[in-house]
Amino acid sequence: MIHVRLFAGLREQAGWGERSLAISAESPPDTPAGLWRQLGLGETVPPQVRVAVNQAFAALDQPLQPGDEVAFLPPISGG
Amino acid sequence: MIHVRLFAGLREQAGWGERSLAISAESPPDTPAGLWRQLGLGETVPPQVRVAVNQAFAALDQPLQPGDEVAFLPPISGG
Amino acid sequence: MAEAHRPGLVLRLHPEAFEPLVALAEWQQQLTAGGSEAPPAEAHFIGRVRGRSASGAALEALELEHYPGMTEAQITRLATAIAEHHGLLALRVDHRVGRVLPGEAIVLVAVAADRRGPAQRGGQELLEALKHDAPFWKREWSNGVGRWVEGNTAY
Amino acid sequence: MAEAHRPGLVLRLHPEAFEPLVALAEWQQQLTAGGSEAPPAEAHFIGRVRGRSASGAALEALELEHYPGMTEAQITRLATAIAEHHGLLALRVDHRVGRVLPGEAIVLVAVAADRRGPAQRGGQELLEALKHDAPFWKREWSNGVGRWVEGNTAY
Repeated sequence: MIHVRLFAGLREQAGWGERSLAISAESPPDTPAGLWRQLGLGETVPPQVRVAVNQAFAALDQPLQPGDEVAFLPPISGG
Repeated sequence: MIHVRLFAGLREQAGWGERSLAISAESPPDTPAGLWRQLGLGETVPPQVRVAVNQAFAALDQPLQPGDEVAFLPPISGG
Repeated sequence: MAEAHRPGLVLRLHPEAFEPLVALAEWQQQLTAGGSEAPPAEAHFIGRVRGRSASGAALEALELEHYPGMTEAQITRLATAIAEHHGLLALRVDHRVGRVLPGEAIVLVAVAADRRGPAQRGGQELLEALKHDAPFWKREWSNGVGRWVEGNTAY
Repeated sequence: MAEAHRPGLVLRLHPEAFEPLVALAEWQQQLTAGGSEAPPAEAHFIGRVRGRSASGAALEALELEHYPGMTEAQITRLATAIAEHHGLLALRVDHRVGRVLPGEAIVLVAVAADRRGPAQRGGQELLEALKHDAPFWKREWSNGVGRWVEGNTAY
């Protein structure tokens, strides 16, 4: 399983905030960019969206492992 | 009269902190640089010493008026 | 401090209003606990909610969403890197989450160091890091309508 | 504030120990008196006496001499210029005079502004101005001997 999370505006556009996806043993390891397409969020991840894997920023093409938590983060506005 | 004040290390080197000097009506207007010599503090005011006239920084050659308060300030270390 | 070479970060996420000066008093007490000497230099920053939205409308509230777990991990990473870079003695971050009203504090950043330069620069860098690299999202509520804030207010 | 366009300076010279957080609480209360909205950005700096002299000897006390009258006039001039340059909302300066013990606060600088940049920059400039252009002189006392400090600690 891979856990996917969306936040703030992204969550509201998609209409969901958390999903878990099964990974088949024979498929090649997925990446955040691949998940974005697979979930129907769009063809490519927009440049302003950042990706976190296991609660740390990560690259769009980072190979994912079973159990990973992948989050797509719209532009940050903290502080 | 002109009032002269010395602070911190300058006061201790000179052995006094406040003096009042009479100004004669016919003498040319004095300056802080002139006072420094007249008071026996040295030939020229050292570059690290700053001058205040009436509690605001002033030039060494500022003409003085009767009643002025002139202060010689060693290097500042506030804050 | 017992751990003078491992600068400590105190991090608090507040779902309810917090009082920055109370947080600072608690932090200062911790820093001098056990008779340790108070740090020579402390820099603080407090940010509060404005009464107007970015478009100028009267603001009812600011909603602060975050990513629980990553928020804490990410602020710890950011603070540790800044503390090592500037040789800081201690850091404290308080950040609101949830619904924040105009005038209430959103963020407190406090940094202790041996000299004023590292304290001031470290505090500024930590605040910018929170604004750009910690997973918080602001939504402005005006006239019953919420609008996600894209990016930060001008420095 | 009633005088939003004439940023107010609160200046206190303390012959006895003062508590910076108490000073800040008083200042914040003044800023929001009469229902005024709290400023969006506040930057503070607290400086405390180190336990060692510049030469590394254990410090008994720091003696702070100043030029009464000029100190107040000069800090007011410095703060007014910085407030106008950065468009600040309010400023507060607390400074010790007399004999100050290790760990005690020497200086508090607090600046309120509409944005974080002016608050932080204004606070830094005001602190540097106090260090270089306000008539204070420090004497370090160690082993019963006093030595005037020439200039400031490294930024």
